Amino acid sequence: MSMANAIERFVPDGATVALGTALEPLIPFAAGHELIRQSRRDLELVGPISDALFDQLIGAGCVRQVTAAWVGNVSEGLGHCYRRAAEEGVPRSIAIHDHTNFSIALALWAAAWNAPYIPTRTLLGSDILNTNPHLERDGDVVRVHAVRPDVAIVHVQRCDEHGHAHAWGPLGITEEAGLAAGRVIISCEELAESAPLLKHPNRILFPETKVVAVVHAPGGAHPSPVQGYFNRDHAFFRDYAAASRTREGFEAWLKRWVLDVPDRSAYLARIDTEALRIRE
Amino acid sequence: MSMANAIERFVPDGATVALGTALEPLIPFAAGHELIRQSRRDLELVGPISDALFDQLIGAGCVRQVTAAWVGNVSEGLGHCYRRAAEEGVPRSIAIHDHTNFSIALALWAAAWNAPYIPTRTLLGSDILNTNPHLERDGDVVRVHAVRPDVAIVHVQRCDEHGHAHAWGPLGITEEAGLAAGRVIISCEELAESAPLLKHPNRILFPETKVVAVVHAPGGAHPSPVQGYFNRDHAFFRDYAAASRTREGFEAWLKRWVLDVPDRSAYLARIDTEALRIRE
Amino acid sequence: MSDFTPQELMVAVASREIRDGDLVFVGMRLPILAYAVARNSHAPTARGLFEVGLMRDQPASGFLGTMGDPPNVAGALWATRMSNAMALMAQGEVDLGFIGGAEVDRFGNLNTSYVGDPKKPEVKLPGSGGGADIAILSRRWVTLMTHERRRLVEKVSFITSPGYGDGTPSWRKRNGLPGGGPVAIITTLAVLRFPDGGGEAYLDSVHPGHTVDEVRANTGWDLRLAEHVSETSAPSNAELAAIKRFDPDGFWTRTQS
Amino acid sequence: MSDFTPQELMVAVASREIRDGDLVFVGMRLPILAYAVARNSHAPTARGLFEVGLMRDQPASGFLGTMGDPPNVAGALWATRMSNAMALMAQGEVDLGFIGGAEVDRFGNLNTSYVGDPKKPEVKLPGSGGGADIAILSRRWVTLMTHERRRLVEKVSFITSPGYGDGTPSWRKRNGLPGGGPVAIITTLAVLRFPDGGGEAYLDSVHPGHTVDEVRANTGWDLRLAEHVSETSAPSNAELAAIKRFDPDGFWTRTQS
Repeated sequence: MSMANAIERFVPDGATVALGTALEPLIPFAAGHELIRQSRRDLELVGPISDALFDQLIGAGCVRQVTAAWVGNVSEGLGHCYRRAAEEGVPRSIAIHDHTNFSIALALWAAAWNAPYIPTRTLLGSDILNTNPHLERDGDVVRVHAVRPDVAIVHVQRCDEHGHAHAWGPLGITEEAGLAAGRVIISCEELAESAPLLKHPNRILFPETKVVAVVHAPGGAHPSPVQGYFNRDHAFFRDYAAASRTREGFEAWLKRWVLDVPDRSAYLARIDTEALRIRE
Repeated sequence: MSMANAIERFVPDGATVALGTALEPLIPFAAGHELIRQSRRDLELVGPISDALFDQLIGAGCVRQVTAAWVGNVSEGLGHCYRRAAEEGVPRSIAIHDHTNFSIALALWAAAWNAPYIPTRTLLGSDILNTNPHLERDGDVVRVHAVRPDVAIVHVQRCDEHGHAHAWGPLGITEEAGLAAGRVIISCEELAESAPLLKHPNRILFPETKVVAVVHAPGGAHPSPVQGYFNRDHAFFRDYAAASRTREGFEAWLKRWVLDVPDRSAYLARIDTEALRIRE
Repeated sequence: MSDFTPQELMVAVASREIRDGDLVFVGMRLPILAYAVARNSHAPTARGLFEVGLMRDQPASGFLGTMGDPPNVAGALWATRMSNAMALMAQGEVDLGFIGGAEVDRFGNLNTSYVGDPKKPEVKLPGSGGGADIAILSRRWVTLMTHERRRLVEKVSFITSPGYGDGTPSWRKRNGLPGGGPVAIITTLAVLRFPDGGGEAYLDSVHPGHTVDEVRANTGWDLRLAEHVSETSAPSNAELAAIKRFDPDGFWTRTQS
Repeated sequence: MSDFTPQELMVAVASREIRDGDLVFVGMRLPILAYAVARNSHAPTARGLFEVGLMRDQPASGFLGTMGDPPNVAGALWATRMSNAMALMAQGEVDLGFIGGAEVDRFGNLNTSYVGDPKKPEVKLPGSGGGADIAILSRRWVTLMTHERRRLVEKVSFITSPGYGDGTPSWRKRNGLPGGGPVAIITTLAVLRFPDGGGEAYLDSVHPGHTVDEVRANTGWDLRLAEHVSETSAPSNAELAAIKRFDPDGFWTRTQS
């Protein structure tokens, strides 16, 4: 399935979408950019940290709410679009449900198991309790209420057309996000035959019953790293940070790297992917 | 480390021990038999289902309490030693904390995350709620209180001497049992070099900080199956069920297969392991 | 009649409960065969979920003594933790579950824990395993059992896996049970079913060679009858062939009582 | 003096906080280098736990822009889910954590969320990440920060990652926080420490080339002094060599402000 098709069919306006679930690696930038190109609106983004992708979606006006532990640019610091939205309502105001990394994982496990919440001692003493209504003090614990994404979008190394994915490297909250989600969209470096993947059923990431779309999107995580395939493009993150410092700079960046780009191959044609490729 | 050594050093009388965490496969019978030979007493056994090993430990008088979803003989039915202990206090009476398969998993995840409990809708309407004080009705959910084993004993396919284990096939509650436990003892089919294991860090079962002993125990899960190595010895389970129907029969079985057997190699010398071996 | 054993008939009947496309939480023993039979006939896109931590489409090609046997892993679509399999069921994604029962009552409640006082039981049964989870969380479920008065009882002394509780309307809903409850009790003599929305079991069909009177005499309560009690359809040749393929030595269907 | 940058000194000081055998929850940026330096000198059996879902012994052999970069995975002892790494910390198995801070106050509370009213913030900071988890759950922790009056403030307006709260005795215990709290604030000018059992930060050492007055002038509260304020030990040649090895282009220690 094409990315355009997958996004069009399975991510409606208003959807709650988990993205960037492996933290710094395997961020589905290709899918995120397609959400922007299709002018998706009123999304709720769910994730742990998000290395620049949430910032881009917010800047593009796609986002109604952020439910996350951290939004910015990991090697550079602040997320400038996130700041503008939160501070000035530009391009629109957003609701923010702050989490910690641990609490967003627990919120997704709660949803995966259909538990209303999971109690924890993390968050005790933090003012995050005062700003996120889904984190509730209960005696000597905090109830972390379930967060159930409508869809989780996950980039992996290998997948067959039925959704049997192998991913490796640190996986953050990928497993619980996929299980908690109503459905999963997978983008992959390699679209593989089923047999070699099923030979190692322990490495299959999700049950095929959750996966609604598999998109062959090599380089689809750029500029984030993909274990075994690509290193992180630190300079690209640095350039994005510099460009997005102003609203005008962001808009120019978005035009150049997303809006005027028909699809991922056109994007990749502008990147020296060979310099980033991991050779083992 | 020898199994005798590992059990002697790391499983004291009175310990709470998780065993048989992968359900039917990978049951650490060699470790269990060593517990019996060393006359360990007052153990609390923790597990999901337990295919005959719990029954043997109970019959040998090692057990004070069972915290499990099911105790018997999977292909044959009832656990006769379990019945005698529960019904007649023979060889001693035992406390029983009934669980479901799901709830024992949640109890271990709660312990792993140091959460006091995890709320769930399973168990609603079941009388198990009335007999296990660690399952507590709370409005429209049940609080499954944390179960923290002192030690988890796990049989795996491959492990290095530092505790980096690869296990495959269905794993039941193995991961959460090991994370919840204070320490982990691993018995393995193959004691392997570190490098090939660490080449796939995603497949490492536990952090090395949890593992206190690694025992090379090929065939240590017999008569339970080991993916890639041994099929299940159905006849052995059948013979055990028949023998253990009476107390005398069980004692004769125990003498023959455990007490009069110095170690696992002597035990295996009596089994046609070649007939069970998986050749791929 | 003597072309098939009661177990073979039970497997065939159980397999017919599986609808094409179902995600089936496959229990131990006969349901493993029922899944294999259904997958090879009328339910070619069903999937099996095994609590040990497996999802499959094709049934295992070798004999299974337990769901955790190596042939059940070969070709699996997912080998994982039990709690992940339970997650799907907790989300309502399991269409049909199978539970083995030691005792069942007229409202479909199962006891697999204690006969007599739990503090001093007459019989200590193995316990729930995943039974209570299936009973509470799956969309619909079926139990298989030897038909004896001591097993089909007026009221189980201990509810391990709840059916429709005390049989009052909406008992499951009032008690917060998310799943739909039992739809059939498949025994060695007959098939009992439940009315839509649950309640008390009734006799729906009697296996070939048996009679309504015989069934009622072996049931521990005054068994209601369907308006038209039919004869259970015998296993077809195709069903018997499939059973033979997956239980070649009759471990489950020829040697069990 | 000009042989090293403030960042190199901070890394060296941070690395000395790591004790041999520690399980270290390694934060982003300078702590990644601090772990590498410590592991190569006085803490050869320390282990690093990274919230992205990694455990390591040897530091990564290549440059890391983030903890999730491929060189940090090569040779890892465990690649797993974040919640598994958090599990170890929740159990009290993490000896030392590092947290980056935007603002800190005299009681070691960190704000990385909002400057001003959270409903209409003057500055929206990125948020907790794992910071609050480390602050609450690790046995002891350290923060690193540029030393400016606007960062070291009398009272943070929003506590993202709690230190010693309002500074009253046993504040953490009374509020149920399992971990021990902050032990040091390492800045571009100085090292602040906390009394045993927690409370208010005091100036323990001033970096070479700086003065107590300068530190106090750049601190947003009336900073207490240790009985003997010492000079922070400069990075040794070995420490500088290690830093150079793990940050060859000075990405973290030469080009940052």
